[in-house]
Order: sequence, then C-alpha cells, then structure tokens
Amino acid sequence: MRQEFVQTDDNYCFIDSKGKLVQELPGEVSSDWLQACYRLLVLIRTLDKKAVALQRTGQMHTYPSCLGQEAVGTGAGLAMQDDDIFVPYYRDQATQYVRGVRLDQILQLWGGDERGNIFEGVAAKDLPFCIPIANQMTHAAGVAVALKSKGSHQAVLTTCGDGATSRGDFYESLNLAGVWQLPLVALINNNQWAISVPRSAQTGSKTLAQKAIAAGIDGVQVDGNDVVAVFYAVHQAMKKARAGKGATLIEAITYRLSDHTTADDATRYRDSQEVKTAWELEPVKRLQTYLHEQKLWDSDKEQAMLKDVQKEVDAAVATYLNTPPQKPDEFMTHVYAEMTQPLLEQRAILFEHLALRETDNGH
Amino acid sequence: MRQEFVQTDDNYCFIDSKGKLVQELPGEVSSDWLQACYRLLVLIRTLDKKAVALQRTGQMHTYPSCLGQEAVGTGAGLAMQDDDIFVPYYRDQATQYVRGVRLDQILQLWGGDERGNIFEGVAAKDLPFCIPIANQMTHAAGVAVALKSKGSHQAVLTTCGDGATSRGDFYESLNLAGVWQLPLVALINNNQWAISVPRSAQTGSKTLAQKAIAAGIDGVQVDGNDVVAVFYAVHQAMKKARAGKGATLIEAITYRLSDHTTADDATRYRDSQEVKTAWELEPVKRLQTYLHEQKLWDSDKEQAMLKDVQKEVDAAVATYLNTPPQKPDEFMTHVYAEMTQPLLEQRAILFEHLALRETDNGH
Amino acid sequence: MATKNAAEKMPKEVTEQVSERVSGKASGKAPEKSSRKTSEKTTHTVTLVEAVNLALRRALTDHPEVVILGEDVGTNGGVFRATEGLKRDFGFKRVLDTPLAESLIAGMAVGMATQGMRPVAEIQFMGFIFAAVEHMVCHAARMRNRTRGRLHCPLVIRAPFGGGIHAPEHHSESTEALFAHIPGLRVVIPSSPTRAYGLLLSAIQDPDPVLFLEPKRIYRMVRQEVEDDGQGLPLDVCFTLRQGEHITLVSWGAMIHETMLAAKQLAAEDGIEAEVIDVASISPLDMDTIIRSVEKTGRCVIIQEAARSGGIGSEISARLGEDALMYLQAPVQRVTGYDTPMPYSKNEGLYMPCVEDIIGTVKKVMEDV
Amino acid sequence: MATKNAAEKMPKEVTEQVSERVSGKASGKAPEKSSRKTSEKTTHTVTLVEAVNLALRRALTDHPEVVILGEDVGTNGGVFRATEGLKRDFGFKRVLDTPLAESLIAGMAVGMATQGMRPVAEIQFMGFIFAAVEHMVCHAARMRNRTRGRLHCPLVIRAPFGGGIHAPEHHSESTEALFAHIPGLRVVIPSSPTRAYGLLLSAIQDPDPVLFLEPKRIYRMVRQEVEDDGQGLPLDVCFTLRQGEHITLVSWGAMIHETMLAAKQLAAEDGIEAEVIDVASISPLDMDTIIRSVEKTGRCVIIQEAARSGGIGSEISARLGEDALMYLQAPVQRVTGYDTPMPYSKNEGLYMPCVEDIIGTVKKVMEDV
Ligand SMILES: Cc1ncc(C[n+]2csc(CCOP(=O)(O)OP(=O)(O)O)c2C)c(N)n1
Ligand SMILES: Cc1ncc(C[n+]2csc(CCOP(=O)(O)OP(=O)(O)O)c2C)c(N)n1
Ligand SMILES: [Mg+2]
Ligand SMILES: [Mg+2]
Repeated sequence: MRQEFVQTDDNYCFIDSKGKLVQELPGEVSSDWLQACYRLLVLIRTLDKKAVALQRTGQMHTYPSCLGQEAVGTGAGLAMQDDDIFVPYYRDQATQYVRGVRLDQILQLWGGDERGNIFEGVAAKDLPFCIPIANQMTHAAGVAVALKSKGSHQAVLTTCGDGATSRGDFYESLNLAGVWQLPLVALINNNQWAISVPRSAQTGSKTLAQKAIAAGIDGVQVDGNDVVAVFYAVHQAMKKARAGKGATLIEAITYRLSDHTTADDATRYRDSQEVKTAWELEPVKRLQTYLHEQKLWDSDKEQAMLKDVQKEVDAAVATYLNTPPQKPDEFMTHVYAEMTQPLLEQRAILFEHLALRETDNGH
Repeated sequence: MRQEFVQTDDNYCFIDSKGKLVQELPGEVSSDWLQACYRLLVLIRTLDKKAVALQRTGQMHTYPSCLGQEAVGTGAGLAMQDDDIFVPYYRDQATQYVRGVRLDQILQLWGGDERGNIFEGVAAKDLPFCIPIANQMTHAAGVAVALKSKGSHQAVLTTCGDGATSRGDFYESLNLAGVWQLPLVALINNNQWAISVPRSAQTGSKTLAQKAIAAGIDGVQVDGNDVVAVFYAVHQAMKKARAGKGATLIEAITYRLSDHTTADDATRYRDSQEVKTAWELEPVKRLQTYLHEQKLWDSDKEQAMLKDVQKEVDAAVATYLNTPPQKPDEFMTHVYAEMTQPLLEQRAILFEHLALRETDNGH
Repeated sequence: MATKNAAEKMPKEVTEQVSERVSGKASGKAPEKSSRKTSEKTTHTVTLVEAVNLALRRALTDHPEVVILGEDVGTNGGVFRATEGLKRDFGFKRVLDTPLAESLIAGMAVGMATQGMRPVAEIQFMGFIFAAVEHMVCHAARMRNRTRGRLHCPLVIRAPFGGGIHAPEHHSESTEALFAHIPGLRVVIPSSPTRAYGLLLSAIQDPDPVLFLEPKRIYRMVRQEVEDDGQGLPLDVCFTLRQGEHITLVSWGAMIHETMLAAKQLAAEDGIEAEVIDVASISPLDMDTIIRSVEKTGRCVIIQEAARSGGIGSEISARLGEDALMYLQAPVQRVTGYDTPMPYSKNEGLYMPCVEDIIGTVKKVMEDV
Repeated sequence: MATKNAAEKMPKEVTEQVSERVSGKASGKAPEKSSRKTSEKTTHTVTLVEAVNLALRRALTDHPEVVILGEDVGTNGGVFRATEGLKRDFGFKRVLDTPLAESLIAGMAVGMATQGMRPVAEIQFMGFIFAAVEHMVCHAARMRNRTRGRLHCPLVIRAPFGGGIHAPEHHSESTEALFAHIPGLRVVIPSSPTRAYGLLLSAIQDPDPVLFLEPKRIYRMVRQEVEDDGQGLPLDVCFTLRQGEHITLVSWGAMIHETMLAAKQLAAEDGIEAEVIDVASISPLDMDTIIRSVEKTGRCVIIQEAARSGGIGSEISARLGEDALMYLQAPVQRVTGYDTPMPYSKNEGLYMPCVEDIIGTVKKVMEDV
C-alpha cells in the first residue's frame, strides 16, 4: 500500500488561464450563465477592494480578502440549489452573496456587528461563517445527518482552506460522511497558504484530494481559477449527494493573491515572484478573455456592468455605514432564549456602569 | 480520484491459521526466536487470564484483556530496539512486558496504583499507556520530533485500536509524521471492535491502512494473528524510520476474543458465531502447531514451559497483592515538582479529615 | 409540555421541603411546547440511570426531532445502560452509534440542532469530554447570540461524572466548573431519580444547549417512584431537600447523598438542624434560594467533589460574601476534593469528601461566633 | 539561573512597592538550574510583546532543550511578532512552524517534554486553545503525577488573550479560569514588560507545564527598561504594584492598566489610597499576599475582564470570605465582564470593565460601613 495517488481528473479545467477552452463546456453552462457569472466575479472583486479600503480608513475591522479566489466561491454558489444548506468558513463572501446574503451584511460582520448573520430567504438556514478552522465541517456533517434523517433530497456544501486539512475535524467529518453515506460535499479552497504556512509545509500528501481515500469517499481536484470547473465539480458532487450516493471531497487549486487578512503582511513570508506568477492564472481575466473571444462581451458591456456593480457596492457600503447601532444590552438578550436571572442582575450592573461612564465623560 | 485502495501486501502473512508456512520466514527469525516468542505469547495469555480472575474476585479493578491479540503486542515488542521509545495504549500488556515493564506493575496499574508506571531500564523513557483514545499518537509524534531533533537514530512505536482511527489525533499525528518525515511507526491493533461498535461502523474506508495515503506515508496490512508477520512489518518500518526514511502506518488484523474490559458484556452486541470463527485464527495455537510440525517443540517442552510461565505469573500476583499501600498524601506530592502553597494547606485539611474519619470509625 | 411545579416532583426518600422560591419560579418557567401530545402516564420504581432511560424514552416518544447519539449508545445501550433498549424500540435512525470521535459528536450535534433537530449526545465519561469543548464553547453556546436568534442549538450533552466506582484513570472526573463559566450553556446535575427524569426532560425541551451531568456513583444507589408523565422540572432553581435553621449545606450531584446523611446524623446526634440545598442547575445559578437560606441560618458549608480551587463552591461562597455578608455568623466553609488529579482507583477514597468530613466541618462552623 | 528578587524587577511606570511577602518568597523559589551559563546582560527598552521575544531569545540561547513551535511562529514571527527573528537567528530546528492543528501542537509538546525537551508552544489566540485542552488537562498536567515523577512535562503554552483590539470573533476571549481549575497546571499572566520577561523565563525553566497568557491589548501600550539577564521572576506570588491603606484592588492582565489608572485618580480626586495587587500567577494562587493586604485595608474590589460567574475573582472573593471575614468592613465586590460571549468587535467596549466602572464601585465600597 505504498502507491501514491496523483491522478488528474477528467474535468479538471474547462477554460484555461489564457481564456482558451480546454474541453467542451458542460451542458449546464450557457452564454447567459457565463455572463452572469462574470458579473458576479467582478462584483465580488469590487466589494473586496472596497472592504479593504474601509478597513484601511478605520471604517471596518479586520477583513479577509478573497482576491483571486472569486471563482471558487462563485462556482460553488451557483452549483447549489435553494434548499441545499451552505456551511461556510470566513473566506466565502462569494458563495454567501450568491446564496442571498446581502453585501452590507458581509461588511457589517467584518465591522463587528452580529446582525450581519441574520440571513433571510434561501440562506435562512445556512450557517454563519465559522472562524475556528475546520469546525464548520463537523457542523456540516450534522446538517447532513439532519437532512438525511428528514428523508429530504437536499445536500450540504461546506468549505475550508488548505490549512484546515491538517485539523482533526476535517478528517472526523469526512470519515462520518463516508461511513454514513451523508449528502455532503466538502470543498477545499486550496489557496496555497495558511497565513504564512505554505501548502507544502501543511501535509506530506501529494494532493489534498487524496485525503478522501482515508474516509472511503471520492476525491476530486479542479482548477479553482476556472469558475466553470469549480461549478461543474460541485454541481456533480451535489447531484450525487442529493441522490443518496455519498459524499465528495473537492480540492480547488487557486491562490491567495492578497494578504491573509488586513492584519497580515504577506511580503514577510512569501516571494513576490510567486504572487506575480499566480496573477497570470487568476479567474476574472480569463473569463473576460473567453467571453470577448466568443463575441459574448465587449467594452460597452464591460463599462455598463462595471458602473452597475460599483453602484451596487456603493449602496451596500452606504447601508453598512448608516446602520444604527445595536441597543447597549443587545449583547445580553440573545445569549439564551430568555434572559437568565444572573443576566438580569448583570444588566442592571451594565446600566449602572454605562451611567457612570456617561457622567465621567460628561464632566 | 475515485479509485479505492485495496492491495494485499507481500508480507501479509508467514504462518497461517493452520500453522502452515505461507512463505519463507524472514532471515531475522530463528528457531530460538520462535520458541522464545511462543513462550511470550503463552505468558501474556496466562497473565491475562489471571488478571481477569483477580478482577472477578475483587482483587483488581476494571481490566482490558488482550486475549487473541497477543501476537500484535509481542511481535511489535520484539521489533523494537532498546533505545527506541514505545508510546502505548491500554491494551499493550505484551509489548510493555517485552520492553521490561514488570508483570506486577501491569497488575498494579489495573489495581489502581500509579506506581505501576514507574518503569525502569529499557522502558524508562517509554510513556505510560494512554486511555483517552488516540491521544498517545500525538505524544508519539512529539517524541519522534525530540528524537529527530537530537539527531538520534532511534524510532518511536505507537499503537492504537481500530476505533481510534476515527479520532482527529490519529490523522493529525500521521499528517505531521508525513510532512516532517518523522521516525514514527503507528501500529493499529484492528481487533474489529471498539467496545460495541464494529469496524464496519467506524469508517467507510475499505482498509485502515489506506488512511496512510491522507498523510502521504506508507500503509501496510498484516495478519495480526501471525506474530512473525507483525514482527517483520514493524521491524521493517522501524528500520526505515531509524534511517530517516519516514513514517509507516501498519494495520494488524486480529480479533478481540474477550469482552472489551471486565466491565463489558460482549454477548449483548456480537454474535457468538463470529467469536467462534475468530478463535480458529488466533495466534497461539498456530505457532504451537508450527513448532510441533517443525519438531522444534514437544509436550515435555510444553509442560515445562507452562509450569515456568505459571510460576512467573504467580510470583507477579504475589508481588502485586503484597505491595504496601502508598502514603495517604502521595496523591498530593507528585502534582508539581514541589508542593504548592495551596496544596500544603490542603494537605493539612486532608490530615484533619483523615483524623475525623479515624475517630468516627473508632467509636 | 408544561414544567411541573417543582414541589410535586420532590424525591420520596428525602424530606419533601421545597422553598417557596422554587415553587414560585417553577410555574413561570415552562420549557418550550412539545410538538406532540404527551402520552399516557405510568409510574415506575426506578434508579437514577433508569430514570434517565425513562426520560430519553419519553422524549423520543413525544418529540420526533429528538435523536440520541454517541459511542455505544445503540445496540449496547450505553456502557451504563442509560440508553438500553432505545435503539430496539425507536430504530437506528433515532439512536445513532457514532464513530469514536468526541469533537465530531459535539460538532454534528451543533449542526443537527441548527436544522431543528434535538440531538441528545452522550459522552461516554466526562473525562473524555475535552475534545467536545471547542464545539460546546465556540458554537453550541454561541449560535443563538452569533445569529441574533436566527439559529439556535437545542442540544443536550449527557455525561456520567464523578468518582467512587473504582474506574480507570479519566473515568472519575468532576470538571463541571469549567462549563459553568461558559456563557450560553446550561449545566444541570440531578441527584435523584425524580430529578434525573424531570431535569433531563426539561434539558431536552430547553431551546438552548444543556450539559447534563449524571452522578454515576449514585446511578443505582436508590430507587424512587417516578411518574412518567413527560413533565419537566425547572432548570434554573435550586431544590431545598431539607429545612433547618442552624446551618445551610449546599451541594449537588452524588455528594448530596453524603450531605443528607450528614444532616440526618447532625440532627440526631447533635441537635443541629441543617438546611440542605441541591443546587441542581449549577449554571445559570439560582443564588436567591441559597442567599435566602443563609439569611435564615447565618452559616453555610458547601460540599463539592471537584478540585477545590475555582469550583462551583467558590462562586457560591463569593456570592454569599458579596450579597449576604451581614447575615454571616461564621465564614462560609467548603468541603471539597483537592487540587490534584483524581487518584487512581485504589486511593480515590482519600480524595472524595465523606460524611465525617462534612460533620466535622459543620461542627467547627457552628462553634464559630 | 536564579530567580531575581521580585522587587528588583518591578516596572518603572508604576509605584515601585513590593510587599515583603513577595520579596521574601521570591528568594526561596529559584527555578531549575540552567543547563548553560547565562550570557551577557544587556538592557532594552521594550514593549510587553518585545519582552516576550527577548525572553524567548534568552531561553533559546541559554537552554538547548528549548524549542518554539506553533502556527506562523517561524518565518512570519507570529501574528503579533512575539517570535520575530527567532527562526532566522536560531534556525528551523529550534523554531517550528507546525501544521494547523492545536490538538497536535499540545499533544506533541507533551511528547517532546517527556523526552527532556522544553517546548514553548504558541496557540495563536486563546479562542483557539480548546482543541488543546484535552492534552493540557489529561496529559501535560498529569504526566508527573501519573508516573510518580518518572516523566514530567516542562512545557509552556503561550497564548495572547483578552479583548479590546477590535479583532474578529474568537480573538478576544478571557477563559483563564478554566485552566486555573486544573490541578497540575500553572497559569501565569504578565501585565508589564518586566514581568513578561521574568515570568516567561521562569515559566520556561519551571519543571511543570505552564499556561502563559499574554494580554494582547497592552502588548504595545508601554515601554520599559528590561534587563536581559536571564533572571526569572517567581511564579507563585502576587505583585503589589501600589501600596495604600483604604482599599485593596486585585486584578491581573490588561485590566491592571485600568486598575492603576483608577487607583491614581482615586488618590488624586478623592484621597482614597488603594493598594493594587497584580495576581500574575492565577494558579497556584498566592492568597497570602491578598489576605494580608485586606487585613490592612478591610475592603476589596476585584477587577476581571472574564465572564463574571466562575472566574478567578470568585475564587479570590470566596477565599477572602473564608479566611479574612473578620477583617472585611464591606462586602468584597467584583468589577467584571458579563456572562455573555464577548460581543463582536463593534460592541466590545460595552463588555469590558473600564476606569469609571472601577472608580464607581470603589466609591460604593468605601461608603459601605
Ligand atoms: C482553530 C484555529 N486555529 C487558528 C486560527 C487562526 N487562523 C485563522 S486563519 C488561519 C489560516 C487558515 O488557513 P487556510 O485553512 O488555508 O484558509 P485560508 O485563510 O488560507 O483561506 C489561522 C491559523 C483559527 N482561526 N482557528
Ligand atoms: C477519547 C475517549 N473516548 C472514549 C473512550 C471510552 N473508550 C474506551 S475504549 C473505547 C473503544 C476503543 O476501541 P479501539 O480503538 O478499537 O480499541 P480496543 O479497545 O478495541 O483495543 C472507548 C470508546 C476513551 N477511552 N477515550
Ligand atoms: Mg489557505
Ligand atoms: Mg478495537
């Protein structure tokens, strides 16, 4: 049992980094779909840039950019059905947006306001993004158990980073998904870095996809910069899951073009040449090129779209900045369904303290 | 990446359940070795039986029999060099004994006395057995890091059960061993059951050995009832580890012929037919048959050996039963290197309480 | 499914006194309504562990969203038989034998709970709960607050705890205080079959996560008549098990047994009438009942099996010092385990508080003026 | 490597009063001898996080068995730069970037420590320590006791903790009380650069496992002169930072900052002279220093950032009620965080105790008679 497992999957890539078609597009992908998809990628990139700017100007707190990984989130989001459940990690702005989470809520969360997690509509049962690495994957397994035990034909999509594949929860959840044949798809955003730790220092396995073998489930690698490839892999895996045919692990290979978060400085630990090379593979440009070459796109369309996207992002920023603050005791009123006796007593202390602070600041 | 991994390893078995040689014995295995090995198997089985009897008669607390798995522990122990380090779990009586842990200490531990962990000689740096499942594996990874960083040519052997392969620590430690090329060998005692949960309900992977692929290390299956096969697999893996060539996961396939522990009743959850079948594969009888057929053994030798073994076990039991109790405050004096102020104060309370208990029992 | 007035559910073997406070509060604290009608009432004479089984059975019957999960909870019925017969009677879809992974068990319970199920997960021994802590602290206890009520985690984690059964290492811990310090969790500990039944039902019906710790030393110590009527007991009140005016004894879990014996002996031999309070829900803590008692008695001894420093006893003692200082006629004292790991089984008796320790301490406190 | 007399190491920016108790104890508590001679002394004007770096550097220099490990501690120098430059200067064999797995980090540290190494592991934020708890509680804290001294675990787990830097969820927790309840662990918290240097060195030299919690809000708040002489500070004493006769203020970590400000303001504006005690080692707890102070002042306020119920403040308050009751002229009071998760960053200020809260509470306690 010494054989290593490196097998390139058939549908690894559809549109390559030069915008060239590598193989026929899947039937599910139409020209309209591709144009809508392109707008989504641009929108997310625009939001992302804005969010970083808000943080830099003190209008938002720490923010994890998804620059370069827009295709992973967008492709995944587009492969989900409304009644599927999404269990994200923190770099899933794109998927969450596709699921109907508002842009202003995404900003609100990184601005430090829990109300950003009050998702509505399709996302109403989705989980908020998870910060402790890989924890979301066991939650997703639990969600899958719930769906399965209801006899529904829904599936769960969960995501994680390459670093997350080192954590126990990653394996424990996939192992359960394997032995219980859960309707679960786990998508790794392999952006090559876990803060300062490169993929090569995270594990000795040649691929992350082969970790599926430990759980007895299928593992697939895709070009994470090709939104079609990501979409198709997730789409197929979700279909399989919904049909009761078990779980899949998908490794989407991409690159974190930004710092880890706004609190990070990636120049400390990685080579600028590596980043430069990665820019040549990024997902937005290649789709634009492809659309142009297919005569599905031109600069007028581009200008109109950019304006529209900017407007949408600006509106979200305005909403974010103008959202009135929470009530001072709101951090106490949702801890339990009803406030407990100790919390009622402590609210009285809070109000006393707030009064003291007022007076002291007043004089 | 959908291919499942089931590959029978070359050295899966040497002596089969009928006592027949399946392939030539490894050069490391002499007739003397085999006879000594046979005595060890019988000794461990005799101790095991005695331990259960001691528990049944109220002279020991809960005990986990290793009935049927003697070849796993014995083979592993014999494959270790003195300066290797052993990091066991709780069903490793055989390996611990081979490492020089005294039989009376093994009894003492299950009799609830920490002094059983004061190993001497070869085992002086071995870890005590670990009860929280799979925790020992990350300890073993740490021990391997220590050995590697000292530049020594030692290796670490750690063990776990089939159930343990579901726990995060199992994967986290193997993953580290892979990426850091640690001198670590992990041996799974796949005895088919984790208390009442069968191997098939623990994971969907066809083999446990294939879990190595997730860590990018070698995985091997062996017949855990063939002491030669276990010895040879561990021997080879340890040699590789000592040479700095990386870690190995070994799955030894055997069967838990006893209840999980003396607190368990396996008839509640498993079929007596399964147990009966498993008895036909057990490790002691096959080696005896082989030795007989090779004319290396006869009933005189058997009688002499049995008597000798019984004497050794009886002596251990006597030592165990006659060991004077610990001092009443001994559970306080080893918590820190020096007793802390709170513990000094609490020792005074303890002595006060003990005095109260004396008085009260006196009148 | 209404919460029964606490007074009605008091155990038979102890003095049946319930403070007004308890009865008063209980009526106002009905857990969430059941999604089904409760079935017929029957009365059973059961041990504590059988009462747990009865409550689980009742919950599985009355609430289709209840699911039991854990290691060996299925065919084996749990290593203490708490889930005995449940898989047989409710099927493998309601009673799930999980792989051996506590982080997974807690994490999947969180996921299940967010989707409207009511998972009741067993951790085989409290000594093996640590891998579940991350999910309990970071997710179960916070999902409601994090989402401002959009999602919540109505889950129960059950675990047998405490020493005294001569089990191997890690099988005898009492680390309840760790969880009582976690906002968003409830921590509930029964000390009799009736309270096990009523509190477990309320824990399952509660819309928030509950750690339900079962004192395994008294799993089979006494039998009580328990009415299997699907009625819960309130989760946020102490139970006054015995009234007395000279001193207040506060405890929870298995130590209630020693505490009640001590109270009886003190009354019989020394004429000291102790009020005995079973804290039961150690978080959130009902200090009102305890303070009211100490206002009356002026003296208090707290009995706790857990390590001394930083235990629940410390919180109670601190609160008494802050809120009842002028009533205290003597310093509050604690009879506790020690700041050591639980000794291996041969010596666990040295570690565990016993009746003599309690009586000795009470007498000292009574002498104080 | 001797422990320096605590008095010599007192920070410059606060009143330099050290109780006799501290100095007395310190001299008798030298940590284990170094395996190498300490190198040259130099003086540095550093922040708290730089003092941590200085101590790590010193330990790596003086003790070949010291190894740093954790996530991003190598090339990146830690997300707070606590390990900045260490990999460059000591090499990748002494400063190990681990895979992203906290259970592994703690577990391997245990394994390393049993073989004579002194691992100093970083958990990136205290909010991510929970997966490490199993190894800390079940193994690090018990290996010595379990083996009756044959093996032991001289390891340090460092983690930045506490709120106030507008970080995302899980980056602002103060759960030190959980660890203080675990026998066999030490829990140490510096509140100034000098104490960070001295206490961390002692933690590394200590033969038992130490959780070293770094108050990240004050990582860069002040600079102090720190003499890099390899001398540790005692791990089992409180530091009296200011003497006063009217009231005792007890705190630890970042809250020492607000507590000292409050003390100064109370002296200047109200003539109230507060004694300020930095607990520093919250486990094992040096109650003697605190009790002695309260015997003098008769009043006490404890300031704690952590959730209110079951915190270190409760233990201290309980002990005062038990051992200093007759000296208390007013109930001990606590100024604390609340029994809620730390609010998301926008509202963390609501949660955190501040100078006004302390002053207001002190004035109330002073009015009490
Ligand atoms: C349990 C846990 N440990 C540490 C952290 C701190 N941390 C935040 S992100 C991160 C790296 C994650 O890398 P990866 O999984 O590759 O995801 P990416 O951020 O690259 O998308 C770390 C260590 C955390 N959030 N949770
Ligand atoms: C973390 C943890 N969870 C639960 C247990 C209780 N427990 C003891 S042994 C066991 C089954 C272990 O099965 P396996 O790994 O196959 O080893 P075996 O006992 O069969 O040798 C369980 C669940 C434990 N000791 N540790
Ligand atoms: Mg990454
Ligand atoms: Mg097994």
